[in-house]
Amino acid sequence: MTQSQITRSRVMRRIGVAVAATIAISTLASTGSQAASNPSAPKYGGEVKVGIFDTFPGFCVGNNPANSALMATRTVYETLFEKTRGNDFVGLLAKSASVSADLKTWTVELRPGIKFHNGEAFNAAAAVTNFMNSSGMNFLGVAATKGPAAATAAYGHTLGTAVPFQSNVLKATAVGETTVVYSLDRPQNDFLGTLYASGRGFVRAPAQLIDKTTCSGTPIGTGPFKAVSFTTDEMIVAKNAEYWRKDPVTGNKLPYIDKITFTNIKESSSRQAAVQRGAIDAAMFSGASEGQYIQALRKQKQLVEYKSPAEYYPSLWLNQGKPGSPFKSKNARLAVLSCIDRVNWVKTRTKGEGVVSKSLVGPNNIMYTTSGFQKYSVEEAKKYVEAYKAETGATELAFAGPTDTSSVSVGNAKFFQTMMAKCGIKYDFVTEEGAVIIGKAFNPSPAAGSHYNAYDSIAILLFEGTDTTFNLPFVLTNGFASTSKNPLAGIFRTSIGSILGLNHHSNTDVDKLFYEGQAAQSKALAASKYKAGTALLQTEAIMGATFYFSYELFAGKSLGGIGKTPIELKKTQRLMTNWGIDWAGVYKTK
Amino acid sequence: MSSLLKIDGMSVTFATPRGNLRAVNDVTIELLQGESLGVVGESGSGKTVLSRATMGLLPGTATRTGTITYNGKVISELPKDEVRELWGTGMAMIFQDPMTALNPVRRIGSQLTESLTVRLGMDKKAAKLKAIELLKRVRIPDPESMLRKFPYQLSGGMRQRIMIAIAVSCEPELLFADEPTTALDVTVQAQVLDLITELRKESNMAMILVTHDLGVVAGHTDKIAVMYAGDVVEYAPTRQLFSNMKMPYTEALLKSIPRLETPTGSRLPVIEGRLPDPTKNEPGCPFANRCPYVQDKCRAEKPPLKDAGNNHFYRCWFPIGGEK
Amino acid sequence: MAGSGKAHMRPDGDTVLTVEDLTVEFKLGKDKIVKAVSGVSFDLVRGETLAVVGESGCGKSTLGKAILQLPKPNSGSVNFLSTELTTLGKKELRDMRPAMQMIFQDPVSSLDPRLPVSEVLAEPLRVWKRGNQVEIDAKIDELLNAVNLDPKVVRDRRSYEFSGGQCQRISIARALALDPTMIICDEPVSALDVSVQAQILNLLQDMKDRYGLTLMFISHDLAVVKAVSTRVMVMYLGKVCEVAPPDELYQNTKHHYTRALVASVPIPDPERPISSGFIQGEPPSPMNPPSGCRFRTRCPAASEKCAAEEPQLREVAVGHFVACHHPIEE
Amino acid sequence: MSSTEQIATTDIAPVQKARKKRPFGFYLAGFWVALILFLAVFGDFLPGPQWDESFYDSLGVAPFHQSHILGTTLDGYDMYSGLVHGARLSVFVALVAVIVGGAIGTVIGVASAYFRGKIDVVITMAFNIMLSIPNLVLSLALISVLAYSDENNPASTTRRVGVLMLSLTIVIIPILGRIARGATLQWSSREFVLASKSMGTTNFTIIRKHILPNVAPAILAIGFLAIGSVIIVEGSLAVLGIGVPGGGSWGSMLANGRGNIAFSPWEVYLPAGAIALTVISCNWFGDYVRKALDQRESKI
Amino acid sequence: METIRMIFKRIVLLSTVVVIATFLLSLLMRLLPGDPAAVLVPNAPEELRALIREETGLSKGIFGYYWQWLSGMLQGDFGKYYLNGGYRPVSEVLKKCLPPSLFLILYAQIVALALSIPLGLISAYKENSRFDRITSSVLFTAVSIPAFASGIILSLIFAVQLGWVDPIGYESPFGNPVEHFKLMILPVTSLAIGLTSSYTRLLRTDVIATLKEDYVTMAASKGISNKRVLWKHVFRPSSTTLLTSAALNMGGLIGGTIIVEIIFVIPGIGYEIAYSIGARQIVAMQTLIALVSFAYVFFNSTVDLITNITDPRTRERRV
Repeated sequence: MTQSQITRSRVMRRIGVAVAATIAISTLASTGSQAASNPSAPKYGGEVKVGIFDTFPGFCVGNNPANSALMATRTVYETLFEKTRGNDFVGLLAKSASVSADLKTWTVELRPGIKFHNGEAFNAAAAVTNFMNSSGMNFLGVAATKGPAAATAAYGHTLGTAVPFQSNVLKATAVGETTVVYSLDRPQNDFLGTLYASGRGFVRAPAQLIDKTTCSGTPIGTGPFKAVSFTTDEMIVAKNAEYWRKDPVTGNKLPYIDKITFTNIKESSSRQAAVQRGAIDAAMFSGASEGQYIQALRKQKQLVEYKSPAEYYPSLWLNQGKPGSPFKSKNARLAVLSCIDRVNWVKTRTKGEGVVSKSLVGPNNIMYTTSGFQKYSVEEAKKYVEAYKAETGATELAFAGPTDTSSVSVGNAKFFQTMMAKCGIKYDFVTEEGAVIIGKAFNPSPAAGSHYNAYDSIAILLFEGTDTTFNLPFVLTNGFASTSKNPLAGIFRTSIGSILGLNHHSNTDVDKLFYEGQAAQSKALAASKYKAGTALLQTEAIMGATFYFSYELFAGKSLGGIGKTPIELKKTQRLMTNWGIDWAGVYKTK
Repeated sequence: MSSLLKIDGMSVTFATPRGNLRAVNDVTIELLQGESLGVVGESGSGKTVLSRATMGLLPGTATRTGTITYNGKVISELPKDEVRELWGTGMAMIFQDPMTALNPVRRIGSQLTESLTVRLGMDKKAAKLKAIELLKRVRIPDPESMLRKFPYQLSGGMRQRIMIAIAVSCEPELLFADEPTTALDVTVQAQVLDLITELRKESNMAMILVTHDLGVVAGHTDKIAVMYAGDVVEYAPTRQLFSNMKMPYTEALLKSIPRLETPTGSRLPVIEGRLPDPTKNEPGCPFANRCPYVQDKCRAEKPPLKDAGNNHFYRCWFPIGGEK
Repeated sequence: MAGSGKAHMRPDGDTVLTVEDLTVEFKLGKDKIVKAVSGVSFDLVRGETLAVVGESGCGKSTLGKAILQLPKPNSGSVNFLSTELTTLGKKELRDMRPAMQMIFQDPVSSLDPRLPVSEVLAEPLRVWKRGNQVEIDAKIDELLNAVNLDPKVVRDRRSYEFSGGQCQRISIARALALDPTMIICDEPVSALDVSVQAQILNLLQDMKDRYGLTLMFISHDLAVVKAVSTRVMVMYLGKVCEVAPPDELYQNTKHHYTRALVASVPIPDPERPISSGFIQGEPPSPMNPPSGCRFRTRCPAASEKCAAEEPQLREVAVGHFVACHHPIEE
Repeated sequence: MSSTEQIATTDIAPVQKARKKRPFGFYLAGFWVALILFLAVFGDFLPGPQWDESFYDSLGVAPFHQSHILGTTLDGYDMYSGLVHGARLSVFVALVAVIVGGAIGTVIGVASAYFRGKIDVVITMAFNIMLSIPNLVLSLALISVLAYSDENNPASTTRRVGVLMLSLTIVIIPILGRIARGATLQWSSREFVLASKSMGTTNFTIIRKHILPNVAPAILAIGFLAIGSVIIVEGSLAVLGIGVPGGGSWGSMLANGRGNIAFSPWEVYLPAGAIALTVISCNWFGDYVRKALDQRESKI
Repeated sequence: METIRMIFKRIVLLSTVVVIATFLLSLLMRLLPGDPAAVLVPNAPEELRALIREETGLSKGIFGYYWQWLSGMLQGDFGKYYLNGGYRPVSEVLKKCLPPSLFLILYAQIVALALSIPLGLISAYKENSRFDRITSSVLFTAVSIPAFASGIILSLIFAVQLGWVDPIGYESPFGNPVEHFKLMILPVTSLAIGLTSSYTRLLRTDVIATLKEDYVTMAASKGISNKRVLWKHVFRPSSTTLLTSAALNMGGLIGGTIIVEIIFVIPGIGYEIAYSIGARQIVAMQTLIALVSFAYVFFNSTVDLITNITDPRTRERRV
C-alpha cells in the first residue's frame, strides 16, 4: 500500500454531503484557538509564502490539482456550497437550497451581485454553464453534432473527472438571474455534496471555459485572490480588491493579504525546515506519510498546528477485471486482505500519526461498520493462499502494483512487499510517476488486449469525509446506473463510468444498497443501507483498508485569523481539510 | 682582457627517486671578456646542466655547490632576486629547440620588447624601434611585419634568429647557447653559427656554446671544455686541443665522427661500453671501462685535473703523448 | 637543378628495385597539398648501398615509405624483384613484404615497449610461420648474436631497458629476421650519440656483407653517407638533384645545392671552419614549390631558364648525373 | 675492426627496479575496495539482520546499538545489512556498466583511430553526439524509455536493473571510446606499428598484439574514474527516484534517508560516506595508474 | 576569409550534430511500447489522442514527426506539456526556468574559477610543497563527494541546524537581490565544490607542464620577475585549457544542475527535465534535452572557434 500515492493522488477530489451530521468538530479545534489567545487586530497588506506538496497541472475542468495544490486553487475559485464544522452546508456562492419531496428536484438560490475577476457577472446562467462543462453535457452536445474530435477541440483536452459524480443530474436550468434548478434521475438526499467538493464544484468564469487555449493557464474565478502566475511548482495569487465577502463579525472587507505564493516543496524535510525557520509562513503536511515532521513541528513553540478531522481513508483496490489478475478469485483477495499488519504499518510508516482501520472508512463516516472486515492473521492468509492454489492450479499467489517515485512511496511498497512475503504472497511493484499511475489506473480507452485499470492492485486515497457522495462512484459497478436516463450514459457507461471502480467488480447488490441509501427519506434508514453496503464490500473482500489519517497545516504566529472568519454568522466553514484552509480571513500580524 | 666569469669547484646534484644524481662534478672554468667557450659532450655528460647551473636556472630538486664569480662579484651566494638582475642584461641564454623556446601564444613583438621595457625601462615606441633594429641585426627581412607574427608562422631558422635577437636585446656580456643549432638543417646551422659569431664580434660578447658536435665548436670557439659523466675531462684552447689532445676520451670522440674524407666502406672507430651510473659513486676514472689505454690505476683512483701548460688541463693518469 | 629524368637508371644491371616517376602527395585540408615526392626515379642494383641525402622536408623519408607502399604512392611505379608493387592486391603485397624491410629513425619508438625482445623478434617469424617454437628460438638467438647482443642477457628485456644504440641493434635484428633482399634504413643513426652512431654504421656494414643485402640508406648527414654508401642521390624539395658515387660527388660536385651541403658539414678541425657562404635562407614550403627548378630561389647561379624549364638529369661524368641548367664548372 | 664481439651486451644498464614503496593511500584505497568487493560477493553469507526487514521495535535507533551495529532507519531497516546489500548493487551496476561499456567503447575507439578515414569521422561524430547530452540526462532519458512498462508487462525489478545497467553502459561507451581513440591515435603513429605492418603483420594482429596492450593502461586509468562516476550517476538517479528500484543501492538508501536527515542523520551520512569512500578509492587508483603510466611513458 | 570559412564549417557541423542528436532522441521516443499519445495523455479518450497525434505529428511516422518538431522549433514553437488534460507551451515554461539555471551555473562558474585560478597557480608553482599537498588532497576528496550528498549535507548543516540561510527556494535577482544571493549560496556551493576541484587540478597539471617548457625558462632568463613570468608566460597558455573546460562545463552543467535544483527546489531547466521525464512528457522532454545538447555543442564549438582564432598553438596544429 503506498500511501503517498494516497496523498499525492491527482484523482477525484470528492464531494461530501451531510445527510447525517454525526461528525464531531475537529478534535484539534482547541489547537486552533491558540491563535485566539494571541489576539491582534486584523491588518491589511503583506505577503505570505506557503509550502505545499503537490504540483499545479493547470486550472481548467480537466485539470485536477491534488490536495495541497487545491488549497491554492481555492483562493481563486469558489464553490456553491461549503461544509461547516457541524457537517452542515453553508452557501458560499449560493445563498440557500431546497429539495422537492421526491428528492429529485433541487432548487439553488445564488447570492446576487458577485462578479468574476474579469468583470463578468456570476449568475444562474454562469452556474449552468459551469455545470454543463463539468458534467460533460456540453461536450456531448458538440460530439453529437460534430463528432468527438470537434468536441474535444472545443472543450479542451480532457473531460473533467466530475462527470460520474454528476451522472445523476439530467438537467440544470437557470430560472431568472439567481435561481438554478437541478433535475435528478434518481432520488438523492445528499445532492448538495455534488456542488461542494474539492475542486469538482469550482465555479469558473464562462469566458475562461469557452476559450480552450487559455482555459488551463488562466484561472478566472470569484475568489478572494486573483491568479498572477503559475508554474508546475509555484502559484502566485494577489488580492482581489472587488471580493464580495465581508467578515460577518467585524464587517471588515476581505481579504487582508496582498499576495500569497504557494510553492511545491516536494521533500518533506525541506518543507519542515522552511516553515520551522520562518522562510515560509505556513506549510501543509499529510499525516499519512509525514508523521515524523508533524511530530517535530508540534514541538516548535513559534508554530501553530491546524489539523483536519481524521477523515481520509486510503484503501487497497484489488482489480478483478484485468486479464491475468489473480483477484477474480475471492480466496486470493481474502489472502491479501488478511495479510495486512495494520498495527505495525501505522507505527512504522505513519510514525503513529495514522489510525488503525477497523472498516473501509473511519468511524466519522455514515458508511462505517466493522462487519465483515478482514482481520490480520498470517495463518488465515496462508490458508487462503493454499485455497487459491487449489482452486486455480496456480503455483503461487503473485500480483503487482504501482508506486510513485518518492522515497516514502517506495518505502511503503517495500514494507508491503515484505509483509506479503510473510504470508507466502509474492508482490512486485513498479515505480512510475504519480500522474502516470493515475492515467493508467483510470484509463478510459485502453489499447486492445489491455484493461481500463492496468494494475492488479493499487493503493490509493479515494474515500473521505462523513458521507457517501464522494465515495459512491468508486464502489459501484458503474458511475452511470444501468437504468440511467442521463443522455451521457450511453457513451460514458463503457468508458468514463466504468473506470472509477478500480476493482471492476460485478456485484450489483452493492449498487442496490447504496442507491437505496441515497433515496432514503430518513437519515437512519440511509445509514443502515450504507452500512449494509460497506459490510458487503468487506465480506466479499472487494477492497481493503489499513489506516486513516488527517492533514495538518503549520503556520507561524505571524499569521492571524486562520479559521476565524465564518462565511455567515454561526455557520463557520471547516478549519482545515485536505484542501487546506480558507485564506480570505487570514492576515499578517507583523 | 679581464676575467668575466669564474666557476670554481662547482658541483650539481639532483634529488631523484633513485637517489642523488651527480650531474656536474667539481668543475672549474674561467672565461675572459669576449671569449667563447665550447662545452662538448655526449648526452648525459652534464653539459646542459653546467650552463644552466652557472646562470642559476635550475629546478628546485637541484643542489649546487662551489663558487661562481661574475665580473669580480661572487654570485653563487646571492639571493635569487639579485641574480635575476643579471639575467638578460648580464647573462642571456638561447635554447636548443626554437619550436618550444618561444611562447606560442604571444606575438614576436611582445616577446622581443619584453626585456626592453621591463629590464631597460624603455617606452613602447622606443622598444619597438629597438626591436626592429635587433631584427635587422639578426638578418630578418621585413622586421615590421615580423613583430606582429606568432612563432608558429615562422620556420625553424627564423625562430632561432628571433631567439638570438631576444637574447642579445639587452646587450649581455655573456651568452649561453645551449645546442643552438641541433634542431636545424645543416645549411641553416651554418648560417646561424655564423650569425652568432658575428654578433659576438660586434659587441665583444663572451659565449658558452654547449653542443655534442665537436665540428660545431671547432670553428666557433676560443677554448673548449670536454665533458664526460659530469666531469670536465679536458679543457684547452681550441687549437691546442685539436692539435695536442691529452685525453683518450677526446681522442675517441673525435675519431668516431664520420668525415667526408673517410674512405667509403671503411670501418669507423667506436667507443665501447657505456656511461657510468650517475647515481652511484664508483671509484676510479669514469672512462676507465671504455678506455683503450686503461690500466689498473685507472680503475682504482680517479685522476685529478692536471695542467699541461698553455692553459691546457686534462683528467687522466696516462695521457696521450705522455705527461708534459 | 632539382629536376626529373631517368638518365641515371641502369636497366641492364641486376636491379633489385626500380622506381619510376614516383609521386607522393598529402592532403592537408582543402587546396593544401604537400608535394612530398614529385616524379622521382631511381634503381637499386643488387648488393649496392644507395644513400638518399637531403634536408628535412625534401621527401626522402616519404620516398622510403612509399617504396614499401606505406602508404601507397599517388602515381609512378615501384618494381621490386620484377614485381610491380603499386598494382598488387593486399594479399600479394603482403607476400612481398618479407623481402623488403625497414629500419626507422627513432630507435625507441620502433620497438613495442610492452614486448620483450624475444617477442619482438619472434613476431615476424610467427606471422610468416617460419618454423616451430624451437626453431624460432634458435633463430632469435642467431639474430641477437649477429647484432652483437648476448641472447641470454637481452631476450627477456623490454625496449626501455636499452640504450638507443641497443634498440637500434634490435631493430636491425628484427629487419633481418625474414632474410630480406633489401632494407631501407631511414635515418638509422641520427638519433644516436656520435660514439654509438659509429657502432651502428659498422654493424650495418657487417650485416650487409654477411647477408648479401641491398641497402637504401636515408640520411641528412653527408659525412655519415660517405662512410657507408656506394652511390649517393641528393634530393631537394621532392626532386632529385644529383646522383653519383660518393667520392665523385664530394670531389667533383656539380650541383650548387650539393656544394652548399658539403660546405655546411661541420668539420672537427679549427683550421677548416664551415661555410655558409654558398646559399642563404631556408627551403620554401613543399605545399607551394617554385616553378622550374625547385632550388632556383636559393641558387646563386639561377637564371630565367631555371624558372621556366625544369632541368633533367644528365650524365656529366661516368656514373655522375646532375639535374641543373648551370652545373658548377671546375 | 676494433669492435669486440658481444660488445653491446656488457654495457646494458642493470635494470633499475624502482623501490616499490607504494604510498599509504594505495593500501587504504586497496583495503576499502577489497572490503567492498568482499561484502558484495559474500555479504549474503555473513550473519546479520535481513536487509529488507523492517524492525518495528527499533525504528531509527542510532549506530552502535547492540543488535543493529550501524543503527536503523526511521522505518526500521538495518543500516549495516542495507550497506552490505547496497555494496553489491552499486558495485555490480558500476562494474558491469564500465566493463561492458569500456569493452565496447575500446573496440569502437581503437578501430576508429586505427583505420581512420570515413569510419573515424562517423564514429567521432557519434561520440560527440552522445557526449553532447549530459550523462545524467542521457541515462534519465534512456531509462524512462527503456524501462517503460505498458500494462501487460510491468517492468520488473530485474528488468529495471538491467535497463539501468544498459543505460549506464551506453553512457560509458563514448567516454572510454574517446580515450581509446586518443590513445590509439598516439600509439598507432609509433614506428613499431609501421615496422610491424612492413613485415606483413595483419591489422587484426597489430591491434591485438601492439595497440590493445599499450592502450589498455590508459583505459584502465579512466575506467577506474568511470566506476566512480557511474556510482555517482546511479546515486543521482536514485535521488531522482529512478535508480535501482526497491531502494537497495547506496544511492537509494541515501535518497530514502534524505527526508529523515533531521531525525536520523546516519541514514544519509553512512551511505554518502560509503559512496564517497568508494569513489575516492576508485579515483585514487585511477590517478595511481595514470601516474604510473606517465612515469612509464616518460621512460619510453 | 579563412576565419569566416571556418565559422561556416563549424555552424554546419554544429547543426549536423544537433539534428542527428535530436533525431535519435525522437527515434528513442518512438521505441516506447504502444501509442506515444497514450504515453502523453494516459487517461484521455481515443478522440483526444487522435487530436494530439495530429497536433504533434506523431501520426506522420518518425520522419514526419521529427520534421514537424524541428520546423516547430525553428519557428519558436517548442511543443507542449499535455499532462493531466491541460496543456502548457514549453516556451512558457522555458521563460520561467532558464534564468534560475543560468544564474546558478554562472555563479558556480565564477566561484569555481575565482578559487581555482589562484589555488592552481600557487600549488603548481610550489609543486610538492606542503601547501600543494594539502590543497591536492582536500580537492581530491572534494571531487569525490557527489553533488547530491554535499547538497543534502550542506542543507542539513547550514539551513536546518544552523539556520543561516533558507534551505530551499529561488528569488529573482531583480526583485530581491539580497534574498537571491542568500538562496543561491548553498546550491552554488554544492555545485562549485566539484568544479573547483576539477578546475584546480586541471590548471595545476597544465601549469606544471608549462613551467617545464623552454619558453618559460627563456622568459625567466630575461631577468623578469617571477610574478611576471607566472602571469604573462605561464598563466595565459595554461588558461586556454581551463577556459575551454569551463566553457564546456556550461553545457554539461545545465544537465548537472538537475540534482542541485531538485534538492534546493530551484525551478530551473534541470528541474523541468527531471519533471518532464518523470511525467513522460516526451515532446517537452525532447525539446528540453535538445536545448541542453544544443547548448553543449554550441559552447563546445564556440570555445573551439575562439581558441582557434586566439590561440596560435591550435593554428600551428592546423598548419
